[in-house]
Amino acid sequence: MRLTLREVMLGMRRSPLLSTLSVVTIAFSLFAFGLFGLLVLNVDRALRGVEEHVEIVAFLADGTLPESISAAMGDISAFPEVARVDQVSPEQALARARAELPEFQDVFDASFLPPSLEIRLKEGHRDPGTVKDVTQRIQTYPFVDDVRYGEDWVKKLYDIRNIAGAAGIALGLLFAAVAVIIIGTTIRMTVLARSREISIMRLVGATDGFVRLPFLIDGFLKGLVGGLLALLLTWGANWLISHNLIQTFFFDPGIAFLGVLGGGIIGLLGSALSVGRHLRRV
Amino acid sequence: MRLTLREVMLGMRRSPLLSTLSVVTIAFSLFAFGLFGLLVLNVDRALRGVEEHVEIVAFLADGTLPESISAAMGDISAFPEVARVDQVSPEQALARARAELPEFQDVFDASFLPPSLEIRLKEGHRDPGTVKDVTQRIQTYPFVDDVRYGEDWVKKLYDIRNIAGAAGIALGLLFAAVAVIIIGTTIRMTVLARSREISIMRLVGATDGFVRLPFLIDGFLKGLVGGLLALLLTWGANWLISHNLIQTFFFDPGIAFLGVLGGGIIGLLGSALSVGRHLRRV
Amino acid sequence: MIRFSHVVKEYPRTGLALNDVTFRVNKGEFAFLTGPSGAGKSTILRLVIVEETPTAGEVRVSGSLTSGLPRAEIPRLRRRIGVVFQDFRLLEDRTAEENVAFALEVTGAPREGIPARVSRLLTQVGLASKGTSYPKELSGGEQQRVAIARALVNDPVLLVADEPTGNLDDRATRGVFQLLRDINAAGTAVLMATHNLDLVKRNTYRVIEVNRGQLVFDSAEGDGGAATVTSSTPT
Amino acid sequence: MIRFSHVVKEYPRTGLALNDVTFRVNKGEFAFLTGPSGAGKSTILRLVIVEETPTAGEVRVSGSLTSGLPRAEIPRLRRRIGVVFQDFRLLEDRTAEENVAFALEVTGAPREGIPARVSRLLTQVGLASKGTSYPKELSGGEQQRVAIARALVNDPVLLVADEPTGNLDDRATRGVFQLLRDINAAGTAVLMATHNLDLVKRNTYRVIEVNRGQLVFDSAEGDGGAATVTSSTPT
Ligand SMILES: Nc1ncnc2c1ncn2[C@@H]1O[C@H](COP(=O)(O)OP(=O)(O)OP(=O)(O)O)[C@@H](O)[C@H]1O
Ligand SMILES: Nc1ncnc2c1ncn2[C@@H]1O[C@H](COP(=O)(O)OP(=O)(O)OP(=O)(O)O)[C@@H](O)[C@H]1O
Ligand SMILES: [Mg+2]
Ligand SMILES: [Mg+2]
Repeated sequence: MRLTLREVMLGMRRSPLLSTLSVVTIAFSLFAFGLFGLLVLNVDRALRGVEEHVEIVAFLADGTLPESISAAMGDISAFPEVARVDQVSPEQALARARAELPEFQDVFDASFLPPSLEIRLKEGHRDPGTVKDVTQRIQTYPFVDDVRYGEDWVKKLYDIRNIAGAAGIALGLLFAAVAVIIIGTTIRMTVLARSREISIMRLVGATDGFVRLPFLIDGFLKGLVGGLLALLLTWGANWLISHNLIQTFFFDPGIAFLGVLGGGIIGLLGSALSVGRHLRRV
Repeated sequence: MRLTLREVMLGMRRSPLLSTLSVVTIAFSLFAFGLFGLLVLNVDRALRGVEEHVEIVAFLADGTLPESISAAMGDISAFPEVARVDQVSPEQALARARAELPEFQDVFDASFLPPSLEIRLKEGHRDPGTVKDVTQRIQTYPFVDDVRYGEDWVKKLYDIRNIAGAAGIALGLLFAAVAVIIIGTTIRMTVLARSREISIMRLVGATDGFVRLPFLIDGFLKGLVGGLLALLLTWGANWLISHNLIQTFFFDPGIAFLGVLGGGIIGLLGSALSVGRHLRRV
Repeated sequence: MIRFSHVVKEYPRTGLALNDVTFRVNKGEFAFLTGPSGAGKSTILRLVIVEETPTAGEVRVSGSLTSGLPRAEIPRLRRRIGVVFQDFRLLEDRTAEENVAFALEVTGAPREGIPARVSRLLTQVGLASKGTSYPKELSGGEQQRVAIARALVNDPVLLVADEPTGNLDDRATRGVFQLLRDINAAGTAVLMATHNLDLVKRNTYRVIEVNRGQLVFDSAEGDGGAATVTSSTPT
Repeated sequence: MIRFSHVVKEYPRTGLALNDVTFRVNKGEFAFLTGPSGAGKSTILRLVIVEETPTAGEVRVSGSLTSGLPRAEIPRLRRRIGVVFQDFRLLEDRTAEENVAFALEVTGAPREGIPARVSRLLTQVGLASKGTSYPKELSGGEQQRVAIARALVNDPVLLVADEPTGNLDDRATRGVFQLLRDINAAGTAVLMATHNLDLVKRNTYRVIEVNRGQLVFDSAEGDGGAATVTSSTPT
């Protein structure tokens, strides 16, 4: 083992250029991966923020008794999917309209608006199916005139989220593949550059394992260092964006650690694949 | 020249692996660049679509004479920045409100809403400065009660556009730098792999130019092929997104051609830098 | 130790390099392998160290048939053979000392003993002062002597040397040859390809001569073929 | 042709390889360079082809001082010198023919004449049938002969050969030496480093001997120093 570690150190000391380039390539590949990861993370967070506004509005018939309303609010609060139920008076509705549409700036008489209940759903129950289901149950109250839940809007929101997720995963996988290819390439080149040495080692009696191990460790270490560098770069990019453009979120420490470890594993994999294939031919 | 071309062919035939890898690396780098380019292009187009909705609304005082309104509309239409002026009656305003806010579903009496004029600006005059300027001029009409142009909204729109542009350019430059580094690396490795050959060539009397030229041509050709591949990949990605997710736009043929040529130039540059530096040391 | 029976070696593009070569070298024997340039000497040695396998016929080294030898067995066989290559094949990124030590390290020899053994051998080939030089900092003859030291360092049971004195002056040649004789006297079989006819003539060792891929002379056959015919126990 | 005055060569890690070496080789002269392994023979030849420059003293080749020679002038000088390297230095990715042709191509020789010249030279070194083989498909002696053919192909005014017969049998050695004599007879100066004392003794050519970096014997000095002292016109 000590012998192997010495071999690894020797290899790095002897081809500092190739080593540096391997690390930089791995770092940049993972950095690209990290940027897309950040994009997906932040789009997802932003969408979750919007999703919180998914709500069902039940318009009440004129002259409904306050007691009926209270009873209904209690009932509805008890639905397992429901997070909160609020009553909205005509005045509150008008105030909101005045804030949202400029035409209502000069309107102050709220009597033409109906009172309503606003129902917010719990997280995890905001998909179009559940919303529709809850809507139908609310519709059974006799004093409920009409229920609206913005079918189109809810559906569109979910579409965007799914598209962003799919695009993120697709691009992420693409970049991971590119990273593996580039790393494999770099290591293949190292192996090629050392193919004469490797064949001499074998001719004086070195086993495949003896020849391979330093490459594996080397690949793993370079992957780790590359991963760390990528983390630093990604963090820097995030810091720049956060401080100059818009507030963004960064990965959890756990995920960041997994990413660095992933770098190591990609390096190991690239080494294993390209050394293994090459040794068979030397 | 024929000799040089033969050298280039020889080089490619002899290290097909290294050649393929160079081309693939260049292709992937430019592909990453292309993806970000597409993103910027499409965000920009999308923003331009939203920008078309920038409008100024002038609320008219009760009892304004139709003749005054027509005259004002003529005047305002003649402003060089203005594209169109429309009159919006209280009924139209209510219809719009009913579509946008669920509370108005059951409201049919429009008399409480004021009539208004809607002014759309020409392309290129939708920046916050111009909008504010036009707004002030419209405010001078005595029968105009109030003018709204969504200051916040217009500013936010421009912010988003600028942020997206800046982020796109920053990321694009980053990826271009990565591409140059990776290409330089690949070519450096080719040079390193052939350093023994190069030193022998020099020892039997080859000039630097004789040794360098095949590398330059090689780099340029690989860059071109890589660029073409990247164009194909980007086009493919765009096709997939267009057909499965959302309608997107692709680069103009001119820009695409420039991109491929850019690949060639990057390849040439990478070769020149790394061969030149290496030759000095052989 | 080495047994070739009707060995044919055909290279992909250049055709027959060996044609029906049969001979054996016994344990502890010393044999010269001579013949003009391109005769097939190096090819015979490459077959012995399993760098190549025969196209037809059998090569047995220390009892194992090289043709079907599992990949994992090859290093084990090579560790018992010392090899001096015609083109030296030193590891470019290691010093003379490290090159010699490497042959010991791959065998898993205990680390403590290595430096002493390495420096003893470098002294024996006259390179005591060049231990920390890299191959490209050594003259042709010095590189050749590092290769010889590497071949001898782990006391092989068989030494295979391809033109080990081609870059040496007469004095160095005598020194190296004395080393080979000593190791042979200690029980190691030696097969040495050489063009140095002086060396061959001055000694009474067995001579195997090849020409155009064929075995044309074997001094052991001449004196009754004792070594190759009489004994039929596997070596 | 070649003129060393008080040349000192010190390598970064190994110290002095040449110490105050002075000699000259005239146009059309033939000189052997001998000495034990590590004496500095290859170093002298490397100084002649400007692969190295002296640490102190002057080396002049065909009139030019090599020390301050502009980078662009070096190829021009080298094209007039044929070189056989001790380790051959063939281009691995070119066939024997292409290796020999390369030395002509870099000089910008007209393409039509190249194949004929190349195949004539390969025939002269006895490799007519190996023209399309790559170096690794050639035996040691065959590679050496390709290197010799390459050195001779563009009729150099000076031939520098480092141990050009180390991997050759006697017959091939005689053939190659005859070639060198022929080219010398046609006016090319030859400086040949060798360990083959037979060859040196059998001929009456000048002998320069180095040992531990110092010039210890020069037969031209012995017979009155005619070549090195009398004439002082620049060569
Ligand atoms: N790897 C190879 N591929 C194809 N042909 C080869 C290969 N190695 C050797 N040859 C050919 O086989 C023949 C014998 O080569 P070998 O190296 O055994 O000769 P040798 O006796 O060692 O010669 P020398 O004394 O010059 O080293 C030669 O003609 C050579 O060209
Ligand atoms: N590139 C180098 N760097 C450092 N030292 C070197 C280098 N080349 C040669 N030497 C040293 O200089 C000395 C002379 O080497 P040179 O190659 O000139 O010897 P030589 O006379 O050609 O020997 P041989 O007959 O063995 O080829 C040797 O001791 C060698 O170790
Ligand atoms: Mg040989
Ligand atoms: Mg030498």
